[in-house]
Amino acid sequence: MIDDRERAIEAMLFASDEPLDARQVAARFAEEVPVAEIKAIIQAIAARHAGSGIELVERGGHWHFQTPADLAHLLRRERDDPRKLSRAASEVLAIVAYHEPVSRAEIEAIRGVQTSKGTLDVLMEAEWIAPAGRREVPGRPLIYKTTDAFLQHFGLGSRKNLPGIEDLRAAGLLDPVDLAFEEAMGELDLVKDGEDA
Amino acid sequence: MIDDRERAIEAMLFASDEPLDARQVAARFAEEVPVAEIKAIIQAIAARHAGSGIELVERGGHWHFQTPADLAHLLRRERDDPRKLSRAASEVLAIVAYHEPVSRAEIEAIRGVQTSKGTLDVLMEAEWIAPAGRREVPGRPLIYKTTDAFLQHFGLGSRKNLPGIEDLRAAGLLDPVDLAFEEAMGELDLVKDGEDA
Amino acid sequence: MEELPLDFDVAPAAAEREDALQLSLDSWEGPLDLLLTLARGQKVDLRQISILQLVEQYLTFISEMRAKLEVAADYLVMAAWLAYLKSALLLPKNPLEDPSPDELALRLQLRLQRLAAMREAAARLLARDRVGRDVFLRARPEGLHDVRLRRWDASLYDLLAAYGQVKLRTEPVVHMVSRRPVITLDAALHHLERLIGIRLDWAELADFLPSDYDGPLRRSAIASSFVAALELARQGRVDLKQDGAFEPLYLRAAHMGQQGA
Repeated sequence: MIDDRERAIEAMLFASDEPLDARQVAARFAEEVPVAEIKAIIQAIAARHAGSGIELVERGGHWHFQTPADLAHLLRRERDDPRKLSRAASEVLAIVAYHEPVSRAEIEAIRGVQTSKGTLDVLMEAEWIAPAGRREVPGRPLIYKTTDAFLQHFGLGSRKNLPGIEDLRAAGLLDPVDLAFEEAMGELDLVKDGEDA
Repeated sequence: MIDDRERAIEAMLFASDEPLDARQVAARFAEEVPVAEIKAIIQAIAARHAGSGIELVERGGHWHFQTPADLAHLLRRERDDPRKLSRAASEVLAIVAYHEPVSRAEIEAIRGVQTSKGTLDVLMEAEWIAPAGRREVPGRPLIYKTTDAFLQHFGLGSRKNLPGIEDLRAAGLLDPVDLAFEEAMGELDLVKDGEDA
Repeated sequence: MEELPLDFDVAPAAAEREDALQLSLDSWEGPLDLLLTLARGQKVDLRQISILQLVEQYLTFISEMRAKLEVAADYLVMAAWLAYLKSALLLPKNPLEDPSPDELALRLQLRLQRLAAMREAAARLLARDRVGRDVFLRARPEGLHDVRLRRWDASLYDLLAAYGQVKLRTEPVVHMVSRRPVITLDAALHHLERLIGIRLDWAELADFLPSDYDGPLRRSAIASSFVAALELARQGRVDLKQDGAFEPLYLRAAHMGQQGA
């Protein structure tokens, strides 16, 4: 059987919107209660809850209830939310990978278009790129490099395994879209000739 | 020694900012836990806290921790009660609770007075009543019922715990006047017959 | 059912306050509420209430109020109805009257009972241990959180294709125009001049072209030869003739006499 004073103190600590010290608890009682007694009761309450899903903890002489840190994962449910990397982000990532370490201005020079800060943020959030110090030029811009997580995700043992430019050309990845367009138009001309004949 | 699952459930109920039912608790576990097992554990936690300064209570199938009512005098602070209800609002709330689901016209029939729009609004804003579809009669009036938040606020385990609801039902005082009238006339006839005999 | 105490934590019920009756109608939630308050004044169970006495009380009260202030229409409607009920209750019973005054009185009584029941229920409800007044929750719970973890997805192919596009977009552009089989204007001029000397009569332009030209080469040859023919005509070295638009174009060597002009 828990005595009334202990129940009362437990309820006070539970309902309070901020941690309470023994003096504050004592002040809530109509009758005079020695602070030492309050402290002893608080200790008893803490001991009673030890090992349960509720903890009474002291922070600088103030006490409050909380849930144990080891159960935090149950209170914070994480859900995967997979998203396709945007075209712009893919380009920036590729540039960092091929040219690292590289500053944002250099990335923009290579891409030929402005690169929003958000794009770099996304890649850093994905932990595929990371800042790698500053370039010792005027303005000391931040430079970026790829991470081990990047190599892991893309199944690359090391950056050396990135295909070279000639490999990309051979794979058709350097075929300009324009050329393909002209070829298609050429075929169209032949068809017209056939019709004329 | 409290087992891990019990600790986890206790922490969830303690940390949650709204009452949880067994299904919600089960959903937070990575592994499959039968709802029946969760319920049994919750009961065990509630029993463990019984008589302390913190109580685990059930309200409409949802559980939450709160302080015992007998300690109110120690916890109540000089705050104005924001939930002060007008007489009209408290009557409408009682009518919805004891007669639910009930339309506005039915509420007005009992009170003998029009219900101002604001009265229902106040109760809906407090989240104590909510629309519960439409009555399938001409005009298809909206009908209202009470919510879990209502049960929680008024400390009711379920609608069955509404004070005096069984007595009122037994006395026919929750029946519409027309029905009660038919019955009363029937009884009156019997009495008359008896007198005649 | 036992009578429950009126115990509102809301606007005080007018029931116990006889002086309130002298003040205003604002104290009541409509005529039925006023009737119920008056009925409580009889201090008996609503089931034993004297409807006739209640009617008298209501009519007296309303007439007193009317002397002082305007009384809302619904109170007057109730007063009129109760006046009718009163006279019906006092007159000798007419068995053919339907509904009978007793039935009307019973209905009124039933309505009052129901309203009283709800009023008492409201009072008991509000007197319960209420959250924030009698029982308290944790002021600052940690809360349960659902965190959406954004996981970015891209394949190596996406990466390499993106790099390929960057390289292409920014490489110095070198246009490699593929060579097409064409007959240049010079070639066509030379060819026509040569043939004009041989052919004396009108001949179709197409006949001047080598028969083995076909496809794009033939189209090119026609175009060049046409321009060449116009050039020779300008120089006065050939005559051109066409029977109509889109008809074959004929040409022949101009008269030698004009050549020197």
